[in-house]
Amino acid sequence: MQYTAEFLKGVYRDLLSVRLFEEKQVEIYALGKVPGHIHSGIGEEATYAGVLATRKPGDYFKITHRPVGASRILGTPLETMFGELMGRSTGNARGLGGVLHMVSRENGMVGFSGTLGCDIAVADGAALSIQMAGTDNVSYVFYGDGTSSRGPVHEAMNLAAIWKLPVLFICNNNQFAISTAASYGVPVANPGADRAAAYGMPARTADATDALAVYDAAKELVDGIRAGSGPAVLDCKCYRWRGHFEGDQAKYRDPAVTEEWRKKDCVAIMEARLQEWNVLTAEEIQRIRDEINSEMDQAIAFAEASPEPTVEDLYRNLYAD
Amino acid sequence: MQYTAEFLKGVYRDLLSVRLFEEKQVEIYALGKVPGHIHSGIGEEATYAGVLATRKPGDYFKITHRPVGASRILGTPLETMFGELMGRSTGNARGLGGVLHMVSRENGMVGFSGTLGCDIAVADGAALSIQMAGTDNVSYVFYGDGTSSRGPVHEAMNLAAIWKLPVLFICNNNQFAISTAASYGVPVANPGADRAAAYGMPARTADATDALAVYDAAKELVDGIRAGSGPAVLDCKCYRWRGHFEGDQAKYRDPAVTEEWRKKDCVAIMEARLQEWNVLTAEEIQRIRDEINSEMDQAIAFAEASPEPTVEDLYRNLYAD
Amino acid sequence: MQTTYLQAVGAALQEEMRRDDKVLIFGEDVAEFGNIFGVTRGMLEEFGPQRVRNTSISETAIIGTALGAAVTGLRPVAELMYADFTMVAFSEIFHCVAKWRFMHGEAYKVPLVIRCAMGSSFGAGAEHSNCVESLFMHAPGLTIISPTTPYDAKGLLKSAIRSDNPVLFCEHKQLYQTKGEVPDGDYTIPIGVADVKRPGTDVTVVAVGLMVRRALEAAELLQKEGISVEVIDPRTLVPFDKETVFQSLRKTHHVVVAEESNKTAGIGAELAAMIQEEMYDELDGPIGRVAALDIPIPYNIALEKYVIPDAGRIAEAVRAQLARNC
Amino acid sequence: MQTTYLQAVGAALQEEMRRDDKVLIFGEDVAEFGNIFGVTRGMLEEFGPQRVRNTSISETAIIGTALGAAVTGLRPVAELMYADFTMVAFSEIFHCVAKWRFMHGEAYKVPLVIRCAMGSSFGAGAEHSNCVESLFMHAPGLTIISPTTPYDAKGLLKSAIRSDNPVLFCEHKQLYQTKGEVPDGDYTIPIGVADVKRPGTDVTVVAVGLMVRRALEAAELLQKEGISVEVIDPRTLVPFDKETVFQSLRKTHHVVVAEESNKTAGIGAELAAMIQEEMYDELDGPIGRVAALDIPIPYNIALEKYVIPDAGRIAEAVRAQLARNC
Ligand SMILES: Cc1ncc(C[n+]2csc(CCOP(=O)(O)OP(=O)(O)O)c2C)c(N)n1
Ligand SMILES: Cc1ncc(C[n+]2csc(CCOP(=O)(O)OP(=O)(O)O)c2C)c(N)n1
Ligand SMILES: [Mg+2]
Ligand SMILES: [Mg+2]
Repeated sequence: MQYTAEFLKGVYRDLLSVRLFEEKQVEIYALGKVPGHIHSGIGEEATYAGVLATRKPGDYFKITHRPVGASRILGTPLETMFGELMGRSTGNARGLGGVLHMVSRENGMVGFSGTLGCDIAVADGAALSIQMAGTDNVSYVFYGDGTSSRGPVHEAMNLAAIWKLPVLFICNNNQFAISTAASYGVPVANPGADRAAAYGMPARTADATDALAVYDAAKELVDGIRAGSGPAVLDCKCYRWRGHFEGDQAKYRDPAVTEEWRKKDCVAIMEARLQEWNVLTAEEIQRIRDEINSEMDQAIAFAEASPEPTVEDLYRNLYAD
Repeated sequence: MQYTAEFLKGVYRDLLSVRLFEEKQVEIYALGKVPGHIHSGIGEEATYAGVLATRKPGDYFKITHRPVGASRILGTPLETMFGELMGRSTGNARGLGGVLHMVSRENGMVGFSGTLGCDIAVADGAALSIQMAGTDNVSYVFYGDGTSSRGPVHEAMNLAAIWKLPVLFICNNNQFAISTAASYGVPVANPGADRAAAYGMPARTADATDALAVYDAAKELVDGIRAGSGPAVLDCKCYRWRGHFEGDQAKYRDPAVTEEWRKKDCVAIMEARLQEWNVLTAEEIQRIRDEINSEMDQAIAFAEASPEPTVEDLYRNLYAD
Repeated sequence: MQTTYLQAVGAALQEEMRRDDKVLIFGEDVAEFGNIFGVTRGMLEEFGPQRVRNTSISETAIIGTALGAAVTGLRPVAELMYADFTMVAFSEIFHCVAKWRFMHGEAYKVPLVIRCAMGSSFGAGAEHSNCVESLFMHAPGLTIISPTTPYDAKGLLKSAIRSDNPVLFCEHKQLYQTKGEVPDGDYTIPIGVADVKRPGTDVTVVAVGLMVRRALEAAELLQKEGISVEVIDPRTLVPFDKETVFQSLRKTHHVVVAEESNKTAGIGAELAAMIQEEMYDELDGPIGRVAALDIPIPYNIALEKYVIPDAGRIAEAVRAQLARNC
Repeated sequence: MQTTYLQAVGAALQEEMRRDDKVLIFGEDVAEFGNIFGVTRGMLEEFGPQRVRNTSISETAIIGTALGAAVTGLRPVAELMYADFTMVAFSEIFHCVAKWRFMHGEAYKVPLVIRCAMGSSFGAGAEHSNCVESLFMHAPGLTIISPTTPYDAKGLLKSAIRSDNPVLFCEHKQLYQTKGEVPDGDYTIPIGVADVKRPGTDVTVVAVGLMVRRALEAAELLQKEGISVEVIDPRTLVPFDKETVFQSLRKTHHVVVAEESNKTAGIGAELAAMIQEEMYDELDGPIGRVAALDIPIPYNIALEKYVIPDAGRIAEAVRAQLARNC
């Protein structure tokens, strides 16, 4: 076994904390506790848990609208996450940003734009900061298969390539952009990796039902980036288990295929493996689950008890003083 | 010899008519007869003469800001070209569009945007018309090496690929975007062809100092497109002889390199070859030159004698009735 | 027949596609999915995959393609999922679509319609709630339509599709499920003609989009206070039907403009500036502007509601007009 | 010292880069070439290729990169070659840059400057001559600066670079070669403070950009007719210094707003609407708007000149104001 037990437990905890966050999000949404529209990322957790296992202090991160729970891996406090999700004054943006914007600057997160693709170059900017500082940090930027067809993604990749910026572009290919299958909307098999050559960038593909496979592929690329080889692209293939948004019945796809993919559950795969490798027992797994869930329940209770933002809050973050 | 004499004379005439137009443009600009800013395309004529030798009636064309004389190949009357260039009411846009917009709809030209890249998808739209009509026509779209880094180019290629539109994307790689060398601004050797795989499109590169080499490469791709294989990319490598705009002394590049490229003059190469192949004599070549020049002089005289557009002209083309 | 605004838009598309095979629609998720709001449901089945097409997430290509298709003889209806996304294809709309004919000459015709779903819709946040008309009012060459009833939506969309000029057609998300009388079959409403949605004599309220409904509510409220409000819905912002507004003003001498977008440089800015410039002597006071606060739309719904004007805020502005009379 | 506007902009950049090594500049052709107008000439030599960078033709990446750099501690000055190209990165500016802090919370600071060369410049045509301020005035979160003298350009650019908020800084192409007094060394001009460029008593002209010069010419002309014009240059459009304008208005009771962009939904729309709303009782007549005709900028230079206001047209608008007094 090439990984330490410590490492594996860490990856597992990350994976699980995203899954449980995503499930919790669906749950409280169904209860009417979320004012906005959520996009469940269940089934896609391994992309984040695997890639982010390569991170180190000083790195920067641009995540997406799915799975938003990934912010948790980076250390965003659950209180501000649920606060933001529920539109409360205790959210990181005082409940004004919302479901797409649960982030923490102190953990290296640069923010997110709901206008998909417009924020990819934000990761270039973070990488520019790294390059100017001369450290071996990396700027990680996640985007979707559908988003890969947007122009700003092309521009951001091009600029990262010519400036040799330390950026890892991670395409979370969940095979759909709302109702549009990647097999229709993207003219290549791997929306990330198959486009890397257009910028002279190295690329890898990974099976994102397996967090460790993702980690291995990411590690190879990240090592190169830290060593100064410039940007790279990682393609992570998984499947969106639920509809695009809650309420979407996903009639545009074959339920049998969905069933097949659900069987390749990245959390279950990791749990089976850790038990097989004697890293964790079923009881320990259950304990971790309970721990995470109870942390979340506390955070939700906290958020629910938090005041709504006030009219004064409205203008507070518009301009810096 | 694989080409008919007729064909070769046609290509040569096209090549020369662009060259002479470009020279004339520089000449009258120096005389202060052109109100706007011109971008000389001298040295880049073979891209157009070669590619457009594959055209047939019903095809559509999107040319660029360089060489603008290429519009002549497609049949735009010299009177409307010089009228537009000189800002006169006899221009195709009554002198309101200007140097970048010397086009003719009746010859299949779809127009041009000075906001480079924003018009690439216009060629997709023309191709959509072709696809809906079910003919074997092609929509040709030219763009520059610098423009290849713009987002809308990516979007237009992606959409053309997924809809299998009959588009030929032609990158006129003159190796510079203003002062920025393609070797800096584009992270791949061939800004067109090396990016085609990102859309699953076939591609060719051509030496665009040789109109026939361009023709051969284009022909192969155009035949495929007409047969229904979807879009393709052609890279044409040449060199911008003059500054980006008139007045630019091009201090950002090595004059020795420029000298080397000037020796590979696409017009001279073609003339030498046609004489060698006994297609044209030096006298015939001179006669063709004189013919084209005198046509242009007449057109310039006509344009100069044309009235300036009036205040009434201003609103005439803003809306269709 | 009572139909929803959403059905009315769908019917206009369907009837125009039946009438003219040059009409085709494309955009993100318009095919199988029938657009995320359901507007184009059934179209793929009726008209087939050639005329009802999904695109990739490529808004600049959607607009550029529509332009090229229009210039070469088709009559495309391009869809941008949210009006906010006009901003990712802003140059294509502002520089290209709007000016294409001007820059290239009269041989170039641009019969295209850009449809988009606009406005606030409860928790959609700062990037999915914007109204964009005022931005494009600054782009000469465009026609801009913002219908507010099923009847207007159907009649105006048909006119838009038949127009030889490019049209930005803004459908309000909060109106999709509202109902109204729509006659069966073909009819059109001329572009550039305002509609008096409620006649009145004391104050003219020029309201746009969702604010038409709120202005009507306000008028109802105010009637109880003895104030008679005339509510005018311009329906098309460019060209703007000045005469209908001026006529009303000659009677009321008071104007309030109500819109949903940010106040600064919004629709109300242009309308107020224009009206005071051209009709100063008919005015008994300053033109009131009711608009969203100058802040991005917040996610928190109570604050979203606070930022966007409601009937109460419109009523207040009307009362302020009359208060000046004393 | 007499310097040109172009030199003043260059000096501000240079001094700020010397002062703070977090400041860096990038854009198309800003390095060896020193930008197409020569603004950044010499910067590469002084500050090296890390801090003075060419980009590819990728405006959305220029803005996105600036945003990411700002959020992570740099103070980027991003250049868009022409103001027209703000439209190709419109969403990045409008949705992202402007709202980033609002959407993400106070831990996010966005100290970035977007510089662009703006306005008409003889034959540049419909896509290279636009003024864009009014479009971005509708984007809460931005600061918008349009300086008109070398002195203002230098002092305001320094303030912009030192600001922790995103600034759109519009340099007018026709002003680059104009000269004015600029003190040696460091000074700043506060953002949000208008400047009375010429005091007067009869009519207030609020002029923006190139129109400040034309308004001053008009004032000169009118003086000979015995009309005293006060010319106010807002310098920053957001935040807008209402008080300086209102003070003037309390004296003159007449306002004309002069701008170079299309009239409909331009800067004048907002200013006229705002002034009549807030200062109605001080007005002796409608606020006049002098602006470009509602048409794309034509290539033909005589018509370009016709479309854009000149001193004569401003003078006419001033006379029309006073004609109402009789
Ligand atoms: C510029 C832009 N266009 C369209 C949308 C609407 N939209 C939201 S999510 C989505 C699908 C995105 O697909 P993908 O990138 O694959 O991410 P996924 O939703 O699958 O995680 C679309 C089209 C948007 N938010 N931004
Ligand atoms: C969107 C946009 N950005 C920048 C410019 C300014 N510009 C005009 S020509 C040019 C260089 C274009 O390079 P390339 O595409 O290689 O064409 P070339 O000029 O070499 O023919 C640039 C940057 C523009 N017109 N449009
Ligand atoms: Mg996806
Ligand atoms: Mg080039």
